[in-house]
Amino acid sequence: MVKLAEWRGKEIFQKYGIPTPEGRVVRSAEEAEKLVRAGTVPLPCVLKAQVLAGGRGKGGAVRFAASAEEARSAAQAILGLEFQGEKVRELLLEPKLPLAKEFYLSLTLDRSLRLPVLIASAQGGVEIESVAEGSILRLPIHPFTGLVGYERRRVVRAFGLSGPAAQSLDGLLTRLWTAFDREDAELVEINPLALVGDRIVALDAKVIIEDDAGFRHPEYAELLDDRTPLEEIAREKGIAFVQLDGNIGVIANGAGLTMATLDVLAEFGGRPGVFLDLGGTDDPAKVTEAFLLMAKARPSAVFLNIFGGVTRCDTVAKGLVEAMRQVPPTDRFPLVARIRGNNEAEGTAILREAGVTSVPDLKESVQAAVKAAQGAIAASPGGSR
Amino acid sequence: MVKLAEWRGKEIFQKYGIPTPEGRVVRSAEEAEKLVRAGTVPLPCVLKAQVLAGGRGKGGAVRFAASAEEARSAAQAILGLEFQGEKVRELLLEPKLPLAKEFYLSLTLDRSLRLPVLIASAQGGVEIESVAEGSILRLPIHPFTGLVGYERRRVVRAFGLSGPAAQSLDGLLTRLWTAFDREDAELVEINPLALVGDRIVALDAKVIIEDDAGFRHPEYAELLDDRTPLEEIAREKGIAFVQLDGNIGVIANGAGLTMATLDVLAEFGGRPGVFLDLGGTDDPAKVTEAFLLMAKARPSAVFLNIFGGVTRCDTVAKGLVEAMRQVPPTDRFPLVARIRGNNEAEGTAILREAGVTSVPDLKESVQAAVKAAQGAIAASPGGSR
Amino acid sequence: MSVLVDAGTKVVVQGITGHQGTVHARQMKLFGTPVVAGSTPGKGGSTVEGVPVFDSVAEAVERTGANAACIFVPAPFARDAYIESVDAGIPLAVIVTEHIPFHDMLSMYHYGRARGARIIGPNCPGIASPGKAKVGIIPNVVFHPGRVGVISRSGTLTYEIVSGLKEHGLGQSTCLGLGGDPVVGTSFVDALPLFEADPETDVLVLVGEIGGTAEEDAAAEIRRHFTKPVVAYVAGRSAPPGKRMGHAGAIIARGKGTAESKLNALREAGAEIARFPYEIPEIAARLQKERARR
Amino acid sequence: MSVLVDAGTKVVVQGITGHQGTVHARQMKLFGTPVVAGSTPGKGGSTVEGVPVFDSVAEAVERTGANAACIFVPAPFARDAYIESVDAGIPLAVIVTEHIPFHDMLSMYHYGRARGARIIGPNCPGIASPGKAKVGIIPNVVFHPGRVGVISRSGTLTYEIVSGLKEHGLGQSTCLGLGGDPVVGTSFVDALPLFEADPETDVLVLVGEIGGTAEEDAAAEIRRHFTKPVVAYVAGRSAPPGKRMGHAGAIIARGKGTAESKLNALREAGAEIARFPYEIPEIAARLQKERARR
Repeated sequence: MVKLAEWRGKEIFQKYGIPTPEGRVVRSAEEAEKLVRAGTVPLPCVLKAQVLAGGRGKGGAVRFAASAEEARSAAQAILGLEFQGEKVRELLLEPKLPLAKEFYLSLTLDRSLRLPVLIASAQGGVEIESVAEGSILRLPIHPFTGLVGYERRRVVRAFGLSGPAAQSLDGLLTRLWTAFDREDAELVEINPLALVGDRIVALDAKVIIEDDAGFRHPEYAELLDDRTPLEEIAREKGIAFVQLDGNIGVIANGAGLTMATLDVLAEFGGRPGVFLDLGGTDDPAKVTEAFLLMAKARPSAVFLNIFGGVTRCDTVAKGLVEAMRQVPPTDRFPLVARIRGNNEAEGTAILREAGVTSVPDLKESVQAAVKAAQGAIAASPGGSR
Repeated sequence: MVKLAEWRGKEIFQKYGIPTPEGRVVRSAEEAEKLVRAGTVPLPCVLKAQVLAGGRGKGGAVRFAASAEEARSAAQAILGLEFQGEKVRELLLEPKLPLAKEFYLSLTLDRSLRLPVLIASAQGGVEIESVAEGSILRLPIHPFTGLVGYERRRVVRAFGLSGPAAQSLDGLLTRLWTAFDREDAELVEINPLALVGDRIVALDAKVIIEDDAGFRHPEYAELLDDRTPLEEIAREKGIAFVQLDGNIGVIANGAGLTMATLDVLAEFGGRPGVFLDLGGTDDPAKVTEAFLLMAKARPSAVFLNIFGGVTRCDTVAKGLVEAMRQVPPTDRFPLVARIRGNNEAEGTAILREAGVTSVPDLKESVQAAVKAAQGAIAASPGGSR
Repeated sequence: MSVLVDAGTKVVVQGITGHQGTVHARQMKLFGTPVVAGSTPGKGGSTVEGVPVFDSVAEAVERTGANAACIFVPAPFARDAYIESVDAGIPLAVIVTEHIPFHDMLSMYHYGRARGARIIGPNCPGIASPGKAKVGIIPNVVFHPGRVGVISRSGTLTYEIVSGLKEHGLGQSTCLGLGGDPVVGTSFVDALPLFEADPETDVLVLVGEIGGTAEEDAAAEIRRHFTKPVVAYVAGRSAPPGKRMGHAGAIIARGKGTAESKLNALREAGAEIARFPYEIPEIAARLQKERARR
Repeated sequence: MSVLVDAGTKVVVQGITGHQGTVHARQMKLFGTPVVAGSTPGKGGSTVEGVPVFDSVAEAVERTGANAACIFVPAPFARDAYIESVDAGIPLAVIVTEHIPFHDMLSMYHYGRARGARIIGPNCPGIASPGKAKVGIIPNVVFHPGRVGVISRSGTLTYEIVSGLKEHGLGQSTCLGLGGDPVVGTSFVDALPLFEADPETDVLVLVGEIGGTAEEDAAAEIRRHFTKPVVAYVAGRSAPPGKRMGHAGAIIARGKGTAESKLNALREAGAEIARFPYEIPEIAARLQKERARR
């Protein structure tokens, strides 16, 4: 998923005609002061840290200013703050609009219904989780009809609007649907959506684009996700790679098997440090790359658990053997392998030749991996050849 | 229906990215000569009369020119020609492209399937009616999916294209579908569609927009249809009005009843001159307007045949009586009326008070109207009070 | 049993607060149809002709159990109104509104179909089963209960014909006005099996128009699956080619959809042809008698 | 009888000329499934693994009577490929392709449903009934005919579990891998009634994952309508919140979709819970015995 910074989300809103405050992105306190002094951003104004993490308001990363000096010092205070490891490098500087009311609005997917769902609440500006379920409107939208009139009217009624404000919301709803649909969004969320005079304005923008739709949206290819640097490298190579806080590296194929492996590992006292889902691949080179990536994460031991389907056992074994040849001496680690399924015999033979034993039983193999990480034994020479 | 002139159709094509020759519209021979001399339109070029009627090619309204002088004289020859009563006032001046192959392509509605249908033939540049049914491809398109890949591939295969030309056609097909859908078209037709080098280019454009979608397309409101001036006035007033070559004016409500009335009229020797379908109305003023419009067409007699549904008999009677009061003495004509259905008694009473007798039997009333038109009797004082 | 509507039909009128909506809600009630609800956004809580009005169709259904919609909403909003009725779970909608763009009708038709809902119309008189229920705008005065079914693409011509049947003492089982627009929710082909299955219909009157191929399609269906006697009339035999006859898309183009083509197809399928509307009752009466004798 | 596939299943492989398509066409044949056709635009007339290749699915259906599709077409073209199979009249498609945008899946799912067609997947192992037919990519080696049904959101984990069943001497009736994507064509809720109705299934193994509410929905369905014994395993109990576990959209957000929530729901619905994959065979064996005794 590609989470967009607020200002990028607002850029998309503008593209679809959804009103937002006229803001500017700044990267320094001087810039903020200058823009206010020049009248480019009128006073009073608001400065908002452009980070993907939540909790900006409580964390002091959203501040108001009534003068250019205040804007400067507010910017200074926010820039350099850290949110869940993410440093604030950009601010969004916007006029503080005189709002009469705040609402909540979002579009996302309802997996059970297999329909997009519009979520609306007349209580905006607060965490939607804190709003009573009864005062939240959920409208499933059929992809063949889009958001139709009676659905938009239900939102208008829930928000208690009439006249030009109702018309403004009606138009915004259609545009928000179009944006969600055309941008292949997983989520578009406006909180708060505000009534300013008789216009409805999106004061915030949270937009998440679906990774898988990337082929339709080269414009998002460059955008960072909330990944660590190693995770980023993995992404580029098409490998799912997640860093946790333990010391055992887990390589498996398929999300379910990976998770089940972690479950068993936890049961026997192992702490996963990195896990890496090979997905479906038939290319030994990809396996080699994955393995080398794992080596970079410096695990105490690696547990490889492969059940061959699309990914055949011999492919994995070949890639693994090649990786073991390439791993630099400094990065070597003990390895426990378990390969089952398609071409199991061929794969096992290749591993055996390289001096690696496949432990067919899941419980036994996990126990071996935990022991290996504890330094008790190097279950196999791994990268130590 | 709003038939668009070729150049307007090509404007729409360009809006959707469908390649067309780069042409100019000219209204005089001088203009044509100038554009060619200035190199704005390169030589050799083609000059095409911008009329809505068919048969331009055979009628000498499409000519080629290899020099500015030839362009001038060709323009002179075409301007002022008449096609089915339509004078040529505009020419489209385009470069004559070196085409390798001509195809036929259109999108229209299949009423039986309730689906848009793509019609394609590798034999373009000729009347599609003359092409053998077996060499015409008909692909129904589902509105929920649009024109999908395998359907586009069928057209590419039918046209025998590959490589860049195939890609060019594939893109054009998607764009043509989008144009048909977004512009609320009844018909988009390209004949010929040409292979020029390895690009596919629309050499002609026939676009018909649906009247009823006018509320979504104010941009077409001004465009003329193939109506006579009185028909045009009627259209503005929301009355269906058609001029024929007989002498009896027929006012009825509903297309079916109007046609059935003409059928009976013809059976008894009557010749309809104008017919006017009130449609569904509940406004006496609209009836009055319709009647006054009918008076302008100077019928020998008028036959009014109303079956009251949405249009109630008393509404029609009131409007009729008011119209009879307003018709100037010079425009008066004999009138035969038949009003049945909703509020028949009230309507009949209003007419009787104004001196008009409603003849309830269809056959009898038609016979009376035919006689009235023959001048044998004025069945009722009509507009003669 | 009758076709599509019966004594259990409960109507919600969408757009009841408009002039046409109000007039015809009253007429449907006078016909004896339970008009249980109306809907007009923003007018919830009011009453029209004694019928409670709701802001949405969903509320109307929840509170009144409405199971058929009669739609009078103006063309630009008709698509939304129909989708609202489908989403509210209403399986049958009569759309009276005219001038709905056919592109809208395409999406309405296929959406409804995917959800198991049926449209009659648009731009149609609707459906009536004398003595049972009426959804639409066919004038009440023309009906009489009986055993002749009527399917028609026309509006007022249908009233003319049904009125003629009544005057000749022929009552109707169900009378269905399909509408003559380019895209209709229910066509002759869709309607024929319903009348075939209806034990209350002995004879069918089929009223067509020039333009399109609906009558040719109907002929094919009659030949294959329809066993009851049919009398057919096709309006527009004398209409000039190339001109549009009224609002509906009745255009003769390229020799297809002509009266001849339709009449020949119907005749070959075994239908008796009426040359004029006033010939229909006699033929229908004769066919009914012949059927009774068998 | 088995679930969705049987001895009458005839498969067309869409994208058969690609590497995966070729490999798995061969595997399906080795399983004993009649792979009657392949389709790849522009490759019509060729042969892959002895299977005739057609330019279009429609041709494949016309010439071979294929009635199930197995789709290996790359994600950007998967929507088109599926619509092609639906339009060709194929009622069942297993979509193996991963990374299909869910917006595409929404339109595929609802289009198929409107036309009476079913999707299994995407990003799924497919379906197999040992001794009858396999459509998809589940390794042949893991199966053994028997009376345990398996429904799973996972791929390789399913193979692991089916393999475990086999090693414990438990054969399978039908094994169905739903895929773990945000939008799947067939969910637990859709699949449960099929296994309920299948006379060849005695016991059901349900394999879930954290994320979404598919298991909670399944629990509700089991409680209401499912009468056979169920053993359930949910993967990801120890997965850290907020991190995406692999390619599928398995995200724990806001306390919904946790392993706890799912396990509780399933337990309350009467399912027996396996804490680890290797506990499943024993529990399944016991449940089967208990059922036999009743």
